[in-house]
Amino acid sequence: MMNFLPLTDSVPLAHIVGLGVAVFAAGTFGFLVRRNLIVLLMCVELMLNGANIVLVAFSRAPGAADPQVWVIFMFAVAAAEAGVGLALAVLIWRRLRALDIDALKELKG
Amino acid sequence: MKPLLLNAAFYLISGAVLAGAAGVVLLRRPLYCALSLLFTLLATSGLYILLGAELAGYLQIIVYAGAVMALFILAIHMTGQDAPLKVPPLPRLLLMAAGAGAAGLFALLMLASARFFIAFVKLAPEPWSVAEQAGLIFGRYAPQFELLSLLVLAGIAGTVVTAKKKL
Amino acid sequence: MEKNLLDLTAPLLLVAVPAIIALLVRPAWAARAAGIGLLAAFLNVSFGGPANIMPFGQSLVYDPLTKLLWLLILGAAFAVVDLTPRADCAASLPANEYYFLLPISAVGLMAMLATGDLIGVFIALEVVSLPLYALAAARRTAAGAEAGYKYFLLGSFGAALTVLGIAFFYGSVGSALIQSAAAISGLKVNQAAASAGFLLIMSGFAFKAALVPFHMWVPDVYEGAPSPVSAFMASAVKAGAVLILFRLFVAADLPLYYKVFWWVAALTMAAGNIAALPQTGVKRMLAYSSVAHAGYLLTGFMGGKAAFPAVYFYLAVYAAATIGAFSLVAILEKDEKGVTLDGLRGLAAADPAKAALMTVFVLSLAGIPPLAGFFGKFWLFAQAVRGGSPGLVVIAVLASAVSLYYYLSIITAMYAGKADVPAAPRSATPLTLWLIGAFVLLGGLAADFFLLPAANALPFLP
Amino acid sequence: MMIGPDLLNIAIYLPLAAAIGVALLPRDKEHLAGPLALAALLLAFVPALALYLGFDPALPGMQFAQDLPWLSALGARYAIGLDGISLLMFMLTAFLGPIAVLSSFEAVKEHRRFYYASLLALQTGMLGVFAALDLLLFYVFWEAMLIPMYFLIGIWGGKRRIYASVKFFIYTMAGSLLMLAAILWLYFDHQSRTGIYTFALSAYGNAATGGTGMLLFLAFALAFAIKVPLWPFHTWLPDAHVEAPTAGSIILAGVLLKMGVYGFIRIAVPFFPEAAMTAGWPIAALGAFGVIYGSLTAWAQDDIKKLVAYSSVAHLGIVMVGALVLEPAAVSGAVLQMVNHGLSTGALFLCVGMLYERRHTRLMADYGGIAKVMPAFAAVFMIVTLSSIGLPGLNGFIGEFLILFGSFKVWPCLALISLGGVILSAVYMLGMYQKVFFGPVTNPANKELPDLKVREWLCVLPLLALIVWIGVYPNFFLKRLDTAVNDYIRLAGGQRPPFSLTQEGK
Amino acid sequence: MEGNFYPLLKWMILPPLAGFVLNGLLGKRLLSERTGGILGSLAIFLSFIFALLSVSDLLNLPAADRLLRDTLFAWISAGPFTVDFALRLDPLSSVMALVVAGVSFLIHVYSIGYMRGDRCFHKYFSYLNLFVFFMLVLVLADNPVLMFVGWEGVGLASYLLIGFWYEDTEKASAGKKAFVTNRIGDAGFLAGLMLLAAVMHAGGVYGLDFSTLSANARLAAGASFAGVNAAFLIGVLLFVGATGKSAQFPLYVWLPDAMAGPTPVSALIHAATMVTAGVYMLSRMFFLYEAAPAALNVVLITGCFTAFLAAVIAVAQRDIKKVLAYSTVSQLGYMFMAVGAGAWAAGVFHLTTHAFFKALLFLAAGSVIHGLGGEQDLFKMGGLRRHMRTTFILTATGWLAISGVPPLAGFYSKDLILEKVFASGAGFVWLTGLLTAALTAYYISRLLILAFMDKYRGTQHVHGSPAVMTAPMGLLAVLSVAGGMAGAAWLLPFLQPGAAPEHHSALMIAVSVSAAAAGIIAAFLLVGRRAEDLAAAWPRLHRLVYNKFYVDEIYAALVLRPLERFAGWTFRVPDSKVIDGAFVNGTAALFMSMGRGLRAVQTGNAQFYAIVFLAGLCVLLAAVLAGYYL
Repeated sequence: MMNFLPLTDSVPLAHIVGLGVAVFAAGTFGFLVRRNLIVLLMCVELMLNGANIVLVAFSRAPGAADPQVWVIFMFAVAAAEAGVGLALAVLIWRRLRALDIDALKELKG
Repeated sequence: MKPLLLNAAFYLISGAVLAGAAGVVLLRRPLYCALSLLFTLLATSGLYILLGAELAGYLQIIVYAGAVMALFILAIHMTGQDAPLKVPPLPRLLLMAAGAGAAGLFALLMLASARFFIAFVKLAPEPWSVAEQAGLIFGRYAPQFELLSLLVLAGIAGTVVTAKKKL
Repeated sequence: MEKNLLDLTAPLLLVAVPAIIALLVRPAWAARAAGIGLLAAFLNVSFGGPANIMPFGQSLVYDPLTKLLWLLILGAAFAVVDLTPRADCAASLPANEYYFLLPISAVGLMAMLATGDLIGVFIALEVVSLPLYALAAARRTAAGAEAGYKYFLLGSFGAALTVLGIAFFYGSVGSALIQSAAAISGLKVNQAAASAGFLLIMSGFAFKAALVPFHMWVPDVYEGAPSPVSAFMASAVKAGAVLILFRLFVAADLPLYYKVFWWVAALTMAAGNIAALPQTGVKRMLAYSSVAHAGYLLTGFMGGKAAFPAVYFYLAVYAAATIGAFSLVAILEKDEKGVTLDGLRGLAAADPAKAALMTVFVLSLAGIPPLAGFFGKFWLFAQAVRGGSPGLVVIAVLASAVSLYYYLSIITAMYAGKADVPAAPRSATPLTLWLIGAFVLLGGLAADFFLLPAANALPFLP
Repeated sequence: MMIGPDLLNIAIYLPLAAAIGVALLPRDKEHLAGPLALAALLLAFVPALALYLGFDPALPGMQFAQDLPWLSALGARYAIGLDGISLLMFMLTAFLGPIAVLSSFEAVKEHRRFYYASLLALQTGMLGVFAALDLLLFYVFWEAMLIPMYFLIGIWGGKRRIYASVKFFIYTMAGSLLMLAAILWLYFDHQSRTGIYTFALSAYGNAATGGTGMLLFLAFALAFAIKVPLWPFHTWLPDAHVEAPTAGSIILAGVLLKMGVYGFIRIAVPFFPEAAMTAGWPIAALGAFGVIYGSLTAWAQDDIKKLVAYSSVAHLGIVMVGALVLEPAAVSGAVLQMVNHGLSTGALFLCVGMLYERRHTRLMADYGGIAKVMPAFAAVFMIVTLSSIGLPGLNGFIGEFLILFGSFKVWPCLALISLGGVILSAVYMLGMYQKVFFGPVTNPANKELPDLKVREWLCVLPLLALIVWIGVYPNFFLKRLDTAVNDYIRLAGGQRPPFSLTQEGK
Repeated sequence: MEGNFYPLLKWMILPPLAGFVLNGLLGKRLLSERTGGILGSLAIFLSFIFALLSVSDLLNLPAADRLLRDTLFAWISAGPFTVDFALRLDPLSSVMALVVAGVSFLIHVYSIGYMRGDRCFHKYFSYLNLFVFFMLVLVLADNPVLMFVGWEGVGLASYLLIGFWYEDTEKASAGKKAFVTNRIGDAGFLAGLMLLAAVMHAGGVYGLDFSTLSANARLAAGASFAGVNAAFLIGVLLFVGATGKSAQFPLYVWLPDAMAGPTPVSALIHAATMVTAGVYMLSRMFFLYEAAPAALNVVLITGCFTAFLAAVIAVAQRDIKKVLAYSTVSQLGYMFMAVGAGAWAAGVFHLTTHAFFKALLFLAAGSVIHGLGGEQDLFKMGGLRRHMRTTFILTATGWLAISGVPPLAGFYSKDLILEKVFASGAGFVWLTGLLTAALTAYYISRLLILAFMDKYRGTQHVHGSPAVMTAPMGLLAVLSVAGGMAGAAWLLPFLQPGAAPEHHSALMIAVSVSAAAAGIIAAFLLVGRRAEDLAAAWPRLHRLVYNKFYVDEIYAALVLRPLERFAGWTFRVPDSKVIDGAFVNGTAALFMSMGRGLRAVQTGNAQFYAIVFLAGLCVLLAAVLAGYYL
């Protein structure tokens, strides 16, 4: 944060990318730690969101519209993934009557 | 004056996004996490608009915030699992490992791209026109777009077959 | 222009449309619809005229290389679809959705191999994975759900990382084409970011191909998923992932990646084979063996671009043998627990045909001449030696020596054991299995039939 | 169809065709499997014999050669041919095949079709190894024949058959996989030097020298040493022999062990003459030590089959000394001794098999006084025992005489150590003979054992005939070896300097 | 290849081979006992006739050129080694051939009577024929390798015949002991030949037949192997072979046990023919020993020591056959003393006469045992002169011959040897030779007294021997009497044409005769009534001598037992535990335990997998970035 509050209307690229990667890292940490399956899915959404931020940041750096189009594509991908993920969570709830990751211990060794 | 305002807005929104993310990770009840995620998504769409990706911003609000969040709320409702889980958290070692992993990833990526971050991004520039972006979607990325339709179709079929009560 | 476009989309449509039909018709006919679609596509590609069209630039490329890759995917998909009805768990599968999702996944694979654009590859990867998440849980049992969810969890984790990788790669190189990976070595300032981003992309596919640090999901998911789905995952999906990994690896061609992949290959072979030793469940053992085979393929990468024919031939042989083995397991398994070594005892007496076929598949996986597996492995290791890493070949050779133990334990159980429970009535062995068996048995001796076309398709590799 | 490559191809692939035929016999015709297999192998012996007689000893290089394109992408060609040494091995295999089949008519009762199919497939595998002139073709045959042998031991073997078969398979494979890596290294090194991809054995004369040459030689040597078996790598042999069915043991001892030595003579030494010249002595020393070690361990056995297995370690130890000493007489002696060992140990296993069929035990303690009950069998066993300990007048002596006298001129100490082994062989073989055949008939079960039946005579007589024939008139076989042996020595870099017998002028 | 071609030689060895095959195969089933026996004896008679014919043709040749050869076929030809199956008849081998064929024929006839009623009658005759075949091959061989074939062949025949009644394990192991001890000797023989061949090939000589070898003997004398003169080393090694075959110290232990075989076998193989093979071999290779006098001394001393040792042991033996066995060892010692002193002709002469009277004594012992129904202990006999008159007379002639009483055969040959030894200057050796002569006379007389004098101490009914047994003994008795004179006059010049005629100094004759007389008188005084007190006077010494100085026990303790235990140990420890246990199964167990370790890591918890995923990724990222930053 070396040039804090400059008078120009531009922001260092590092900050945006940093923000994106930070959100991504937060999502990853949540993904690795949280026990509730649905919250896990939220963390996945968070990671994707972080990646989108980085994408948008790089669309501004060299200045091309492609990344923004990809971000739009990512919405569809995230939506589809969320759908299937939640369906699986519901199935696990119905079969194992539990929504925590520890319930998934049968296949091992 | 306008630039100062823009800068402040950018950092404000960044803060909001980070707070939302932290909320999703740390809050105990799934419903609160869902709301916190919603907040993050809205903040991010603001960020997009600020950075000139208006189409992405607006779509995010409609598609992402709207539909996906509805799905989450529905899922939480269906499993009736609003109360925080009574399952013990991960052993300390794994917690530390997860933290180290996430932080490590952040550090490595930032380290990797540290060298070329001298560039600056102009806030609130004039965005690419929707027509131009549409031209891209239906021009060069048409095959990818078609694939997306297939993806969504597959997603629907997959969700239905998994979540159906009985076949 | 339109005729070429039709040439390109015909195979894709020939697979997708019957899949949608399968969704709508009566469950009994769904399998036949999907099968006919895949077969038609296979014939179209193999007998279609020469093609070299790129209607959307790098987004979709239809050239001899793509045709070759599509043949592999279509062949594997057709085999799985054709053998699924005979599987023991066929009744418990939701027929309509099953025969819709599998072909769609195949289309995803075909698209993935036909596009030169990273975003296209990512989306295609998602098209491949999503149906498989659902298919893994298709039997809707506790184990199925667990397998599906685990696969979904780690799959989406990998996908997220891939997107981040693409972002970083695009940021530093300025283009999202696979070819542009060649520019990495030229970069000066942001070469670090580019290679890091590219590595993240490759890790996504390494996950799908089940290389060592990313392989932990394989045994659990393969055991939990219905056997035909495992067969598809172990053969077509792995083949697709490995081929993309190969394209990326060859496009970048960084000495750094050679070193990194050298270690990954060694660890994958070692871990895959050694972990399989104490197994008693045949499906789980085959899962570990598929991890090991990913390691062997990686050894072939050391040979650089010219290693493509060897990688392609090995994938063809490996896919055939794995589908054969998994399908036999699918046919022989009585309950969800799958076939154990004791369960196989006395199979030679009860059903000699299936025992013989299983022996052929297992020996080919072990790489024993005169079976095709040996020639595949031989030519693959040759590439590594040409690429200047004989050390890795020595490790590969020792790893395959270790693998002999568990492959032989399967054969020994079938032949040397005596069945304590009276054998079930002997079911007919499907024709496809016989064809795969014949290919695996004699394919090696006629390896030219595969290696030469693959060599001709080499120049089309970016 | 004059005497040429097509005859050779028939001789190699007829058993395989028969194997497929036998395997596909309908279930009710299972009893035909044995006779069909026997007929096929006898039929296959005819072209082999024609080849033997048509072989021109004076002609150098390979005869009946054929060279067809096979895997052009890899540069591998289907090249086959025989020279003196491989001709003899080829004949031994073709000769032992029918005997092994004939010996298992009563012994094997279940899965007979698969049993005879494996035996026939094994036959093709072995014949292929001896005829192959292309390194990849050699390697394919070399490993392919492990599968039928694995089944033979694993399914129809004794109590610990699974352990023995898996141990045999993995032990041999591990060695040959290392060889695979060496072959690849050679393949590309040759390509980088000459620009052409080839596996032809002739192209790899003196393929590598210096450090890498030694390393590659050791890789090849390890694979072949395991097969011979040379001393430290022999522990798979007793298990495999003891647990294998009679026919399996006959072929395992009769032919499979010879592939190791053949590998040394055909590939390891000619490919790396410089490394072979330096590493020759240590390996031969291992062989010589193996002679003593094998004899001692054989003496300590109470199971006849295990005793014979360890005696094979001793016999092949001395063959290794002969093969590596690069002295014409010793090498011819080594090759002849390989044939002799195949005959005498094959006959020994045959006889032990006959005893096992009657008493279902292999422990010497369970026998005693058999000579009284089965005099004819005792006489046959006596002749075979004498041939095994190298009594002059029988085949064993000729081989040992040539090896000892030939190798003494170059490595006197190794020759003398091997000579020590020859004494020990008399001790444990006659010890075993006495425990089984002499003495009173103590065990009641031995009272009325039937003597040799006609089938058993048909198995044993050809072996006895050859044992005596080679003993009395060995030149019929030695004559065909000379040119091949001289070629081998020339390829291996000429004879070794003889031991310094300081001549004081005169 | 000088020497004239002579086709008849092969007919000397073919009949016994045919006899072996016919009796062996047709034997029990087709032929009756009589025809089997006659067939066997006829075969030997035929070869004896052919031997006579050949020798007579040999005699017609001029003295210097007495050599007949016949190369049947090229036996082994590989690289430099060309060994032909060739036969050779020269004076030395003709004497041996005649002795072998003659004595064997007589013993065959004797065996018809002795073995009547035995279950394996035909097998016995086939083995006996096999023995004669191999002995003749040994004697007539034209090169040492073929000689070695005969050498081991007779070893095999003796193994088969010693263990003929194999039901008795003790007899069977005696056979095995004989074969193994012979094998040890043969190894020495082979080692000598190997060195000889190596020396010849180094000198560029590739023919192995005796003529070429003797022509190039200087090559061996010139060369040296590991610092030792080659000729000496070859000589000693060949002599080791001879000690094995001809039962000299230290490898003589098998001969006394070989008495387990039927008595005619002992007579033929372990008295007359096989054991003399060593002497024949040394004489045949004498050109080598001329080049290495030191080797001759070794032969001399060993021969002398063996002669003395065996004579001492013979004195205290109870078993009639054991006495004769040790007597044979002692007499062989004499022959080697002769060769050692350079007079191989004297050795061969003694060999011939010894063959006659020792065969006679053995056959006599055989008829005694046959008469007493298998009793062999001297102390259970006595007074047999009244019951078995003819056997007594024949034994007496044998007794006089072996003691060296003039004018019988023994005196001539033994006295000649003592003279030669004295002439060669080995005084001490001559003295022990003389003492041994006395001892010989003593133990043979003791045997005669115990067996035939006093009153019968045994219990069985005694019956005389049939004519078929006594006739051959009669013939042998005649030979024992006349053999000496005929031999001295005719044999020596035949063997060594050029040698100077023997001049017998009266003093030497007197000394040897008095030694013989002393022995006989001592026997008559000491043996018999007061035999028991002799044993009582020096009990420990007597027990020591009776138990043959415990040589067998020493061998077993020093060599056999430790070797067997070591063999057991090599199998149990290094083979099963170290190589098989540690390396082979060890590595397998290692991989299996690593496998179980990896299996434990597969916990089933998806998040753990994700952590491994991420950790792996970070490591890879770090590795890639390290490339740039370090």
